[in-house]
Amino acid sequence: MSSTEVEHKGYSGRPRAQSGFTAWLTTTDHKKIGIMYFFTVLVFFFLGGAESGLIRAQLAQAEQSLLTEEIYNQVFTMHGITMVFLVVMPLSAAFFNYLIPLMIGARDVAFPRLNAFSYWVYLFGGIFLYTSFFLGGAPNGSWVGYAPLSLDSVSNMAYYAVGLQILGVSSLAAAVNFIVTILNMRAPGMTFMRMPVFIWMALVTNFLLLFALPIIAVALFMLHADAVLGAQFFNPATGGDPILWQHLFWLFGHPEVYIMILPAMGIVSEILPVGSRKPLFGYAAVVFAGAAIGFIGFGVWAHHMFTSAIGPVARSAFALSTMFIAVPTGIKIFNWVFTMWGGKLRFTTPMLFSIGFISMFTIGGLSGVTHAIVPHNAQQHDTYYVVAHFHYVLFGGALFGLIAGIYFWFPKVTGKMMSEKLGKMHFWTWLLGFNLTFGPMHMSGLLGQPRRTAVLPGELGSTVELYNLLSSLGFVVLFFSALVFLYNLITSIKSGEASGDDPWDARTLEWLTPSPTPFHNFDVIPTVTHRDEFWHRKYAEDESGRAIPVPAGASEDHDEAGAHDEHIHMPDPSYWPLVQTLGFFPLGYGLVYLNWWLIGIGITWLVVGMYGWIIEPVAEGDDDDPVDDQHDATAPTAAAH
Amino acid sequence: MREHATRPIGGSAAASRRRRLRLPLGIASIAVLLAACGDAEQNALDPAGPFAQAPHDLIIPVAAIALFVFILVQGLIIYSVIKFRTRPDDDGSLPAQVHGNTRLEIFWTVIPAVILAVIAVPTVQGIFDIMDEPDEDFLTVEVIGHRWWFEYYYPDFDIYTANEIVIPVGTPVRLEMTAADPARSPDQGVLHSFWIPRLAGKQDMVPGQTTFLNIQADEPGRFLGQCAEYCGLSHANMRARAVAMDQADFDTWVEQQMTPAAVPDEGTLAAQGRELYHDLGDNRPACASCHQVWEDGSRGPNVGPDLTHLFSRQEFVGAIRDLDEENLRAWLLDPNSVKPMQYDTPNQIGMPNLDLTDEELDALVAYLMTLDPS
Amino acid sequence: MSTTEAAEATDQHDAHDHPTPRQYVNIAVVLAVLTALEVSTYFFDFGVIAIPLLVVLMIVKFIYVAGWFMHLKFDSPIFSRMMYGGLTLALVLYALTITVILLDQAPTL
Amino acid sequence: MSAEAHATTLGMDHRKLAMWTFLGSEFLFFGAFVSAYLLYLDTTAGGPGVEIFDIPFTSVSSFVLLMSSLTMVLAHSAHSRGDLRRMRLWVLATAGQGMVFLGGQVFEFTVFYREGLELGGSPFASSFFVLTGFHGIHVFVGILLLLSLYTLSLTGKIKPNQDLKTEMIGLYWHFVDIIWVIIFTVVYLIPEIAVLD
Repeated sequence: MSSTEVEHKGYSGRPRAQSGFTAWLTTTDHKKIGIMYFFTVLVFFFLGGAESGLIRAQLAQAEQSLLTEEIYNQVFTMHGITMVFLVVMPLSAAFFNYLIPLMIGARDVAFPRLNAFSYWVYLFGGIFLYTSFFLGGAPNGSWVGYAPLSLDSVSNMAYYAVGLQILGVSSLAAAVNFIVTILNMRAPGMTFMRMPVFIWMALVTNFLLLFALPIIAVALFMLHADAVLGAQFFNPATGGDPILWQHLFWLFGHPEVYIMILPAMGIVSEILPVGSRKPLFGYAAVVFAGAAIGFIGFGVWAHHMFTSAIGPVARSAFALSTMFIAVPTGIKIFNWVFTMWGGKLRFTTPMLFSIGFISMFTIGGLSGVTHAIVPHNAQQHDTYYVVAHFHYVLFGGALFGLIAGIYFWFPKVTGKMMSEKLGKMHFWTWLLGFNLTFGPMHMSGLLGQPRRTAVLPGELGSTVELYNLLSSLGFVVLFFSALVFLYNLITSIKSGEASGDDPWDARTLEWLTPSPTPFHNFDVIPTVTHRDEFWHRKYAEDESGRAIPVPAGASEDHDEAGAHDEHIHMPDPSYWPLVQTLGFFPLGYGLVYLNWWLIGIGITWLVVGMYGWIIEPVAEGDDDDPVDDQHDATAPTAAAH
Repeated sequence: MREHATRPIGGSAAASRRRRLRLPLGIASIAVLLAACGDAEQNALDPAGPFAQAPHDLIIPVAAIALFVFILVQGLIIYSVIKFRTRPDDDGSLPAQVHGNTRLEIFWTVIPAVILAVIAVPTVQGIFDIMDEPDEDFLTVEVIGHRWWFEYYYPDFDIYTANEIVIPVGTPVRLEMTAADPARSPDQGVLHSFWIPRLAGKQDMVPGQTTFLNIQADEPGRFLGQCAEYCGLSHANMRARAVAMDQADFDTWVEQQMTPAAVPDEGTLAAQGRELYHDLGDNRPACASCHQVWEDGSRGPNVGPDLTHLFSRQEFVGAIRDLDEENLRAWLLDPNSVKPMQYDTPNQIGMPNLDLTDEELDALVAYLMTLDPS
Repeated sequence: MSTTEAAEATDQHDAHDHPTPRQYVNIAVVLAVLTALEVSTYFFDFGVIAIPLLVVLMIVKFIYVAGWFMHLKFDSPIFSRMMYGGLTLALVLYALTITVILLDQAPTL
Repeated sequence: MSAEAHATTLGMDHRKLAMWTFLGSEFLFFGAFVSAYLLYLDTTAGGPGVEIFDIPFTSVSSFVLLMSSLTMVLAHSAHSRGDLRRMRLWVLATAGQGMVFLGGQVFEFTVFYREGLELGGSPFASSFFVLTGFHGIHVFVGILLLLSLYTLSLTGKIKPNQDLKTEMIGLYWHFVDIIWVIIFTVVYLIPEIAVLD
């Protein structure tokens, strides 16, 4: 693209590389950032997986002590933090990055540099958390960080408080960015009710992030103040209320559950119609159910606290709201099933993972309803039954959906197909390993095995021991399955079969662009006249109402490209997101060890970085008003949180 | 056996007995095991009292409904997958492009809502039933969660005990629970959760607040439980026991507990042990600075478990070990190897390593073995 | 350059709709008077109406600043929705939280 | 930027939409602190409680902050008329009032500390200091933004036709002000009156 090679002026030139290592470090391209999110997630996924391997090894037999209690506690805490904050959330962010602009017919997100900022903050926040292993021990107060245990210096929870705060900055910036992108950058004609369901779910998810993150930010600030500065928010000795932490944590934590599952629901809602060659059954219902789940999700947080110090009135109220949320969830499940009904199903790997998603998520949803039976919740709570439940939702749900998305959009990103043979092998071993690992946990929980215990007590009996052994075997299966996936991924990137532009006969706008997607996404911004616009450009209905292919297919837009000499303005690369973000390291360590020098250096670094960002010249030279200038204004505020 | 190699003292006797049973069972009998409720006394599916029975009676129909929905949805998925797969002889035409069906969608919105409304009524009823004070006469026991053991205080009898709560059969027991009081011990108090699955669901214990839980056993027996709210380092080693006795046995037990501990005769090894108990010398903390052996005067709460009638209990160290001479020696010699403690950290919680010589150990164990009311 | 400036100029949506500086000063005077009234509740005994009065004054001041100084009255309704959406959610959630915590302090509830 | 601004779906600038989105979430942020404060009003662990407040003093600094909103909006008004000179004047006036407010807060904190209200003294003290402290940090960030605006308009980086930048910083500033409107009533006046009764 000649139009992206530009004159540089000003005192600090902007980087210009479009390829090579520097290009990745300085990129503001949503596609490159999405890819970086993906590979970073992959690394953290294997780290978190290794931690779960240690857990399963320890619990494979009763009374084992492969790990000491101290190490075990650090490992399960970091497993939770990793999988929630460093794997599932950012993997969704990878999809948001890559797909949102493409699906709404835009050339990038609203604030490309802020987008790069989000990525680097995520990466460094993750690295920051993991350095704790080498600096006196990782957090060991569990991912929910219940006070007052988390206030205690031997719990290393200062790393948790600061690390999650850093990750929160990343997510909050990304949430603002994606909300503005979706609301304000849709292609002409793309009304709300023509948006792909994935975009809807992305919008809801990002609103949930927007409103839930400030709550956890406050909770973490309080925790940090208590643990490091000697404040008294949660200290019962002076009248502080430990239950306040639980409320604040779950006010965030429950929307967080939907933050993790809704993107996967969106992905599945895109893949099922393609795999069934039929439109989504009840688009409006699926969309509204998703939005309803998101917002009712704010009103059910105390169901995580049914055995905590809350009274029967509160328990009853939250039991009711929790049951209520099962209704929109059920709507979605039935709509997905009926999307397949009467279709012509092609069992490609993404379709298999999507069907697996519906099936596994249903199990997680049903065990969720049993939690709402409060009297019995007191038996299930904090046992392996709950561990089974949320793994069915987050692993059988979110992760199955996200993996389906990886297989589905891989050709879009690389122009190559992933091996279907290996993909199916991955799916079946994954399904088997997953159910073998987490299925028995339902039973071991009801038979009395609590979670977060470093030792499986022999006194629970041989049945529980057998279930634990099965779970540990399941981990082995999952591990090999993950290797199959990794092998498939690497070999397909290197030497996968060419996919063509539209390998799945897909429906949404991103397939209108060539694969792999060119730097500027669309030669011409498409004008949208239908929901599933791309499909409607390929098929029309004949007089009897049956769909028939349009002979010209989708090629018209590519042909037109040459005819257009519209000036395409693409965001320039920038060093500043990376450079500024490095300031979180001194700030983070300064806050953990309460070193005012480091804190000062960190804040100065961030402020100087902000100025570098503001006064960075815009390469185009048409005005020196960077597109994402505004975010310089919120960046320090976000950093201050 | 491996666990004996890695855990020097081995588990409780009950646990070892069961472990010996495990090997012959093998993988072949999975089907049988899946059907069985298991052989554990910590089983939520095998209620032994009304406060565990009521939730159980509530969950069974809900589980049945869930199972029905599960079969329905999975059946629909499997049917669709088989019926609507693309067949090899497919002509490549598109299927009918159905966009939705409002009537169907209303149907699967309303039906679940109705089912849930039906479930909601007994749920709310059950919440109040289980949490309210029992109607009949009940026994009150105060429970305090420490890192990492449970303490019980019977206000009616002024009895302190640890790890094992002794209750009369057929009588509701209302537990008034809290977590360690910082005024009393270096443990600032963290959340714990009291859970004896066969007697009731769990209830968290919160420092600075009182929470309540009703339990009742309808048969004599030893019911297992453990702390169910993550409470730090030795959370896994914080077990609970409920010992249910017939009223007569219970009365005897109360009487024993209300008797002061016997003082060993002068000149015996146990008497030496008693002196060491009060003063170890060499700037080592004395047992008596944290524990209590009530001989006369008033009883009061203390930092560590009350030892007055230590050997009226079957297990110790957070109920992870059988109480016998061998285990007691191992514990006194190196507590951290039995149950990790935080005495040397800023928290200063738990049993310190007292650097006992062999003679001191002999004397102390001899003394502790005399603390037996029977 | 000139095309950009022209674009920028039209981009400043409807500058003519904005209040005049005189109107802003009038608003500020109203705000000052309301604040004086608020502070007077500290010096004079307003009895039972003091607290409701303070709440009303707070809301009025809030709406004046948001409506006039932040232009919500004149701008796209989506901005109002963002602002009052966040505010409403915060009010509902935190009111519920406080209720739940206070309920627990009465052990029978 | 301008080309894209015209192409936006809702017809408004990305940056303004982003700012409002962000401000919407800030209510959840301050709301949590205010809730903690309200819960801990009486939890003073024997230390000072709300009676320590000096209402006349806080009233003055609150008034200064409120009036800074006027100068802020006048700065934007001047900028939208392309009058950079007057805009700079009002921006400086706003930042100055912000500094007066912050100075007042620092003074107030010092006095409270001397009178025994310390961060680690009680949940009440913690929640008071952290709530008002975070508001202070917001004011401080606002002052930084205003001073940047001032400097960049001198260097020509901010042009007469770019009043959106002043408007954005103004939105942030007014937001910080209305949060104080709430804090002044809910944190200071109402508890104080309730105690006096």
